[in-house]
Amino acid sequence: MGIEVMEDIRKDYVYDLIESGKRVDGRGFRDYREISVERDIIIKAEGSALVKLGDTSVLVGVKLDIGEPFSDTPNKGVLMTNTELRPGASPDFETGPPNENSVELARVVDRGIRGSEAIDLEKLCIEEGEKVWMTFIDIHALDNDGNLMDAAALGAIASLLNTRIPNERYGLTGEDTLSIRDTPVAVTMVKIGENILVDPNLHEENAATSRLTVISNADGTVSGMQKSGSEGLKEEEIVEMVEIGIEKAGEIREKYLGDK
Amino acid sequence: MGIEVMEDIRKDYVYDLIESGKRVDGRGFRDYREISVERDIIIKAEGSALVKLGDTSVLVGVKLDIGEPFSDTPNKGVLMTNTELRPGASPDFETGPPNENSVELARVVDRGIRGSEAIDLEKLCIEEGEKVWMTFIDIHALDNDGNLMDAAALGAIASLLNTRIPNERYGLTGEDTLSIRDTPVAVTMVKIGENILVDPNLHEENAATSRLTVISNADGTVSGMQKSGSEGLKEEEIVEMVEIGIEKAGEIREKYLGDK
Amino acid sequence: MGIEVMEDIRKDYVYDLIESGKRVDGRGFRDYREISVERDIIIKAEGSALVKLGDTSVLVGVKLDIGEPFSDTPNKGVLMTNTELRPGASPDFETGPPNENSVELARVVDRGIRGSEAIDLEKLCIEEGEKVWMTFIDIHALDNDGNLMDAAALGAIASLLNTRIPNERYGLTGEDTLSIRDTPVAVTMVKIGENILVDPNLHEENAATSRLTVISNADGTVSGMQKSGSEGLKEEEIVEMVEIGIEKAGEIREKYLGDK
Amino acid sequence: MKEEGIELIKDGKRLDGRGFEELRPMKIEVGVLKRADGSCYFEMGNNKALAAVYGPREMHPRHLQNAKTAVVNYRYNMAPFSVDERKRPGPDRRSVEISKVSREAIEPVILKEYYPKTAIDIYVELLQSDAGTRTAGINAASVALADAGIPMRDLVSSVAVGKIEGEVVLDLNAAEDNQGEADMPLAMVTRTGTITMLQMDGRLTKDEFERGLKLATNACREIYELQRTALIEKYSGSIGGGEE
Amino acid sequence: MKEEGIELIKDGKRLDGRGFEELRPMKIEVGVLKRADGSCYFEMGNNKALAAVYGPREMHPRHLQNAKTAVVNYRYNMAPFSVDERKRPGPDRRSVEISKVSREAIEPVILKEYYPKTAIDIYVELLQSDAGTRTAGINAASVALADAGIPMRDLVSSVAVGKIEGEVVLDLNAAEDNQGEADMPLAMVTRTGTITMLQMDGRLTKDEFERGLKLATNACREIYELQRTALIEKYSGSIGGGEE
Amino acid sequence: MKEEGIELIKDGKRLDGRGFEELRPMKIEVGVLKRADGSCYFEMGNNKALAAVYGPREMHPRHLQNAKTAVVNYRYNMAPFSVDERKRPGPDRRSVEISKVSREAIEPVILKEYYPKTAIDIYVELLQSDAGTRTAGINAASVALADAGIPMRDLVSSVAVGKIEGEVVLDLNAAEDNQGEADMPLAMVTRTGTITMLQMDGRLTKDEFERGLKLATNACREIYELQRTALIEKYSGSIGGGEE
Repeated sequence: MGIEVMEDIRKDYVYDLIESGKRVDGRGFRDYREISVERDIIIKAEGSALVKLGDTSVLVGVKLDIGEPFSDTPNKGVLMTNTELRPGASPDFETGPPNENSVELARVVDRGIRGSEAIDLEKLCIEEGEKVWMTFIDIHALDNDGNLMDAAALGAIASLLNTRIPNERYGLTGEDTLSIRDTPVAVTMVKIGENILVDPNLHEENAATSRLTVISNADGTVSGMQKSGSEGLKEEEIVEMVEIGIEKAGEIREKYLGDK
Repeated sequence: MGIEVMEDIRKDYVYDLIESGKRVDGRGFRDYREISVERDIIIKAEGSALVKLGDTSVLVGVKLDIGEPFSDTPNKGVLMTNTELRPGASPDFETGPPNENSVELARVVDRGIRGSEAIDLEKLCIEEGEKVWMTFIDIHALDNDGNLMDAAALGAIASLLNTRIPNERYGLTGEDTLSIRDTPVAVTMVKIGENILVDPNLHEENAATSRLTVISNADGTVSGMQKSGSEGLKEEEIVEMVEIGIEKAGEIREKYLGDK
Repeated sequence: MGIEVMEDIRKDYVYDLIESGKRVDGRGFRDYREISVERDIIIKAEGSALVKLGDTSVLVGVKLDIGEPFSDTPNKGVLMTNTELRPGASPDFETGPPNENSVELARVVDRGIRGSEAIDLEKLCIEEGEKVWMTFIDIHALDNDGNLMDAAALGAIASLLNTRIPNERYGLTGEDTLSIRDTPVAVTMVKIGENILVDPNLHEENAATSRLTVISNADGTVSGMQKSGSEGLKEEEIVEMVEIGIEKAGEIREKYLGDK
Repeated sequence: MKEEGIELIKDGKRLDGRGFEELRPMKIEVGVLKRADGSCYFEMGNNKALAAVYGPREMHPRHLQNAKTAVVNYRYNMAPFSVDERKRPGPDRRSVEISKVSREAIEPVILKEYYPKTAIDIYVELLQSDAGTRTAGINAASVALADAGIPMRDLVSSVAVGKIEGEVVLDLNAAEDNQGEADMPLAMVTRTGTITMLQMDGRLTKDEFERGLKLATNACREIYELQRTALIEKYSGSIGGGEE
Repeated sequence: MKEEGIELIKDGKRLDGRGFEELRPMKIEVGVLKRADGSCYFEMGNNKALAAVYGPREMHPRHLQNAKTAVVNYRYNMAPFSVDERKRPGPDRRSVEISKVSREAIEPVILKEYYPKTAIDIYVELLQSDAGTRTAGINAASVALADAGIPMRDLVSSVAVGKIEGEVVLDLNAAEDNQGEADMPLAMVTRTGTITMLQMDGRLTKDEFERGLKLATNACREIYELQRTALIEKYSGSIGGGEE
Repeated sequence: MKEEGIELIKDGKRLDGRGFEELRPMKIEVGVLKRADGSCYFEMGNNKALAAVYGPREMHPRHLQNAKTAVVNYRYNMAPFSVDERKRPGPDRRSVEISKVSREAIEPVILKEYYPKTAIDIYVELLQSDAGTRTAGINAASVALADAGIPMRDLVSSVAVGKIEGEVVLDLNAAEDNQGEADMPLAMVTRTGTITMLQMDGRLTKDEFERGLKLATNACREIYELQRTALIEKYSGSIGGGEE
């Protein structure tokens, strides 16, 4: 009860502030929080990145194993994306099997990478129909202060860019780096009142009733979208959000994925 | 509470009516509700049938896959029967893994088919010890107004009669139809008071304390039985029920499985 | 509520008695309850033993199957130890997947056997990298009156000593007995007040706040230890307990595993 | 997503003879189940979706109740025999996600505040699947909710657009989806033009996206009319029921 | 069901020397467990079944309580080492069904209305299995319930009949069951002649069925006497316990 | 446990240059997470452990509450990418056991009686693993509890000793653990000298065991000083926080 009342007061506060043109942490509506991307911090992983958006913190690790290809794509490696919303990262996360939010997060990140064809899966075939590289992208949420989606997607592509293929572990030879052909970047926006805000922090996420993630590529094409939340968006709002998404993705790509 | 009281009143009503020689829907004690069997309505399935007993509605689909035989029957195909009491079919069905009623339903249908040796499993062997056809009978309850058992069993044999072996999908040649050697038909009866009723509807199922399913074959032999419910049956009642079961099965077989 | 009060009274009673130098069942602090070990009572198992410590009763069965070795030990058989704290054995045991107590029990028994290298796993290799004997030790708790750990560990090694390799079942030839090189024996002690007691019965287990299991071998070396419980132990207490453990293990080994 | 395969477009027509902006044939039946409070059978090409609605009814377990509104549950499920290769029964990650976005597609029109502490349960069964199953399911669910008498602001209509051989086209079937370059399912509240579901995968330019958006919203209006008509027929039938 | 194999009948006798209408040797021990409220160890040929009963005790979770009667739970479980090929621990579909029919076999004799809102939990462990395990389990459970002092109308007794090489015979062992043509387990309340479990698979003519039914019900009466005797011995033992 | 492999000791030094009684380099950061009530990042060689503490907070489900004390939960989890071969997500038997002994290692110092009916939840994530992960986790958890302001009697410190090539040495790394002859993780409350966790596998003589015990308890005292220092720095930083 008391908790619910506090929740409502906080939502109202966030709402009123935004209506007056301000955000709780002083940012502009189109500004991200401070972003940091540290790569290769887990030596046991083939690739890894710790991404922070303000106080939100996500660790992504990429592991490669050898396995069998799917029967309908015998000459392609397999990509698997998995999210763990670890209970340490938020009082709202629980132990147990992945819930719908965690499944959605993994699948949206996965589709962004697949849609952009960022990984050349054919190069991950070792022996057609028999042996391929299984690429596991594991998204480990450490601290959730809002917008895990963008942090996860950025961590995924940043990890992939540095992933080494562990040929030696399996007695193989061959290229040691993944062939990455594009750099999909996710930009999430929420609508609060009539305002569109990028990179919502936790209070904004709670106050918003709808959210749109737009994943776009180096050439400005879109390779993933996902609306969520209990209210709808107008057609023209979506068009505007896609524009913002492409623009902000370009900025992030240049600054944090620039060494590619 | 209110619900329980209503439940009791309804049971009493059903009971009193039957004691006076009548059923809630006006049928005779030995009459089935209107039966309909529509076959081949799911083109994605190798065989299918939609069976209705009055308002009870069950969709059965048969799928064939290639798999390994069991090690003790290397020259036989594998038969698997599965039931899903989908939560849309009844307010009493819940989401989650199959409960005991759903497991029992699948296993009784399965035993009826196995006991009659309706499917020649040896004809489903592709390569001894290596590759056989896995035959999956999936029973999907759509609307439960009582006696899912008979609807499911009838749907299963009706589907099997029309099942095509998907040789082409797996690049094989061979016979395209299943070899069906018998047509087991299930007849379920309940005891209410001292009366035996066939094809109980939902209200009768709830009012009854014991139930017997008798599965019998074209030659009048029995290939499956299952008593359920929280009360027992007398020996002579069971003998009578087996007789009724064989007779009713003959009528159903002739009318709905006649084109075999 | 009432139950909790009774629990406290019982704990106090056990505690006071022990402080006065006595145990509820009249034993000395270093005495085991009556031990019985019946071997080969399950003909379907490759090896089996029913162990009783007073009213505590555990049935252990060993089964051998053929399977693949782990990729990092291609020339070794596989050992798996599993515990089922069956709900019939205690009002405190519940149905469902193994809980932490049951997992701990299995893993401690398993480590004792592994640490002592009691089984020569290399002799369980049939075809390097392809086929090995999988040895399953299944610990089935029948009646829990305390100290399941020692009963389980004793049952495990007693079963292994008589295990026959079922070569004929798989059309193989070869040695028919497991090669057992050592006989690890577990001795569990609890601390109540300042007293150390071996082989706690159920009341003592409940009254104790810490427990130590020491698994030792024929040569007096230690091959497993596990402290549990919500309180700690002093360094000198542990040293004393290890001494007691080794001594009691020797007595049990001689008396119950002597025919090896 | 892109795979070598057959030609999907020939002489400006699609494999099944449709134009680029043409929906597959649809069929709607209202109130097809006895036990459910509301139900709808919806065909969209070869998709066969069955929606059953229960509620408002008591919410279990209680600690999941919402003191202010009804809780809406949506369970999307594919029958094992609905696809070429048998689907293992039980929820998988795909159906968990589809259930979530479908619930969010429908929730905005339900007047949940009328029934605090209750549950409104929507069960959607895909009996046969041919791409676009989530949109067929949402169309069915929306009508089933109305059939159950749940107070709603409006119906929700849903369809996907996609891109095949460089063209933005409406309502992909499975052959098109397997070889297609992009897929974008969408749901809309027609009267207000509010979009309540939007997903996309594959690759689209901004222009293609905007074209697709227009195409889909127009098609939703078409579907909306069919949904309304089916409900009106059922409704008028039940009013005049005695005389039939 | 039918498999090529060894000859099961020779000179009118079965492989283990029994006649057609002969039960396997049985052994009953009552009250073998300390912790359980009632218990029974029951051997039927090579089947070794152990039943433990707890209750009437508080029912958890509460929402499963029945306001008018006790709830009876029955859990049938096979030990991993009870069969030739190790059984993976945990319930499978077979044990779920057997638990259900076994509970229904036992429930009719329990005076459940004496203990509303409580649970009576019956746990049956098959330590060794040789066909007919569910019947051995029911025989054990029935005695264990009596040992627990649960008020009962009567004991329940159980046995299977089957058909091997064309003959209807009593109480199949595993070799017979594997090659047999039919199997029909049954449970009965002897005093009233009420049959509380009946299952059948394989193939039987109506005549064979009736013959089997007669055979099984007669054998249940035999088993009933053994169960009674075992309980009486235990009971008289406990009355005279001080003097032993 | 013993495997053929590389030489682990050369000229009285271990592979990574350490002496027999030398700990790996450690790094402690306190209060690294925003959402958790207390947190600690702890490196021990190549182990990277992150502990988050929540509580005292309401205990769910209620029937697990303890009327007299707080309930302490401890969840040890390895990230899928923390090891050479990817670990499947979710708890396995190893992590269930480690969670139990780690909880018991920590529980004795928590003043649980201050917060009846509540839960204190400790989540330990192993982001990178190099043998001794449970000890790194306990060290992290202990500091995170203090950071959360949970009243404690003292900190708990933890380290393992092992035996390689016949020598009893401190704090094995993965290479040593894989080829080692014994491993003995231990946790201690330094001020009272109470040992709250002790496990052992492999094979040790009684003398080796006693030597290892001494080695480990001394090392715990070393770790304790590092833990204290890290907390004091954080605490003095927060007192002087305004002036920073």
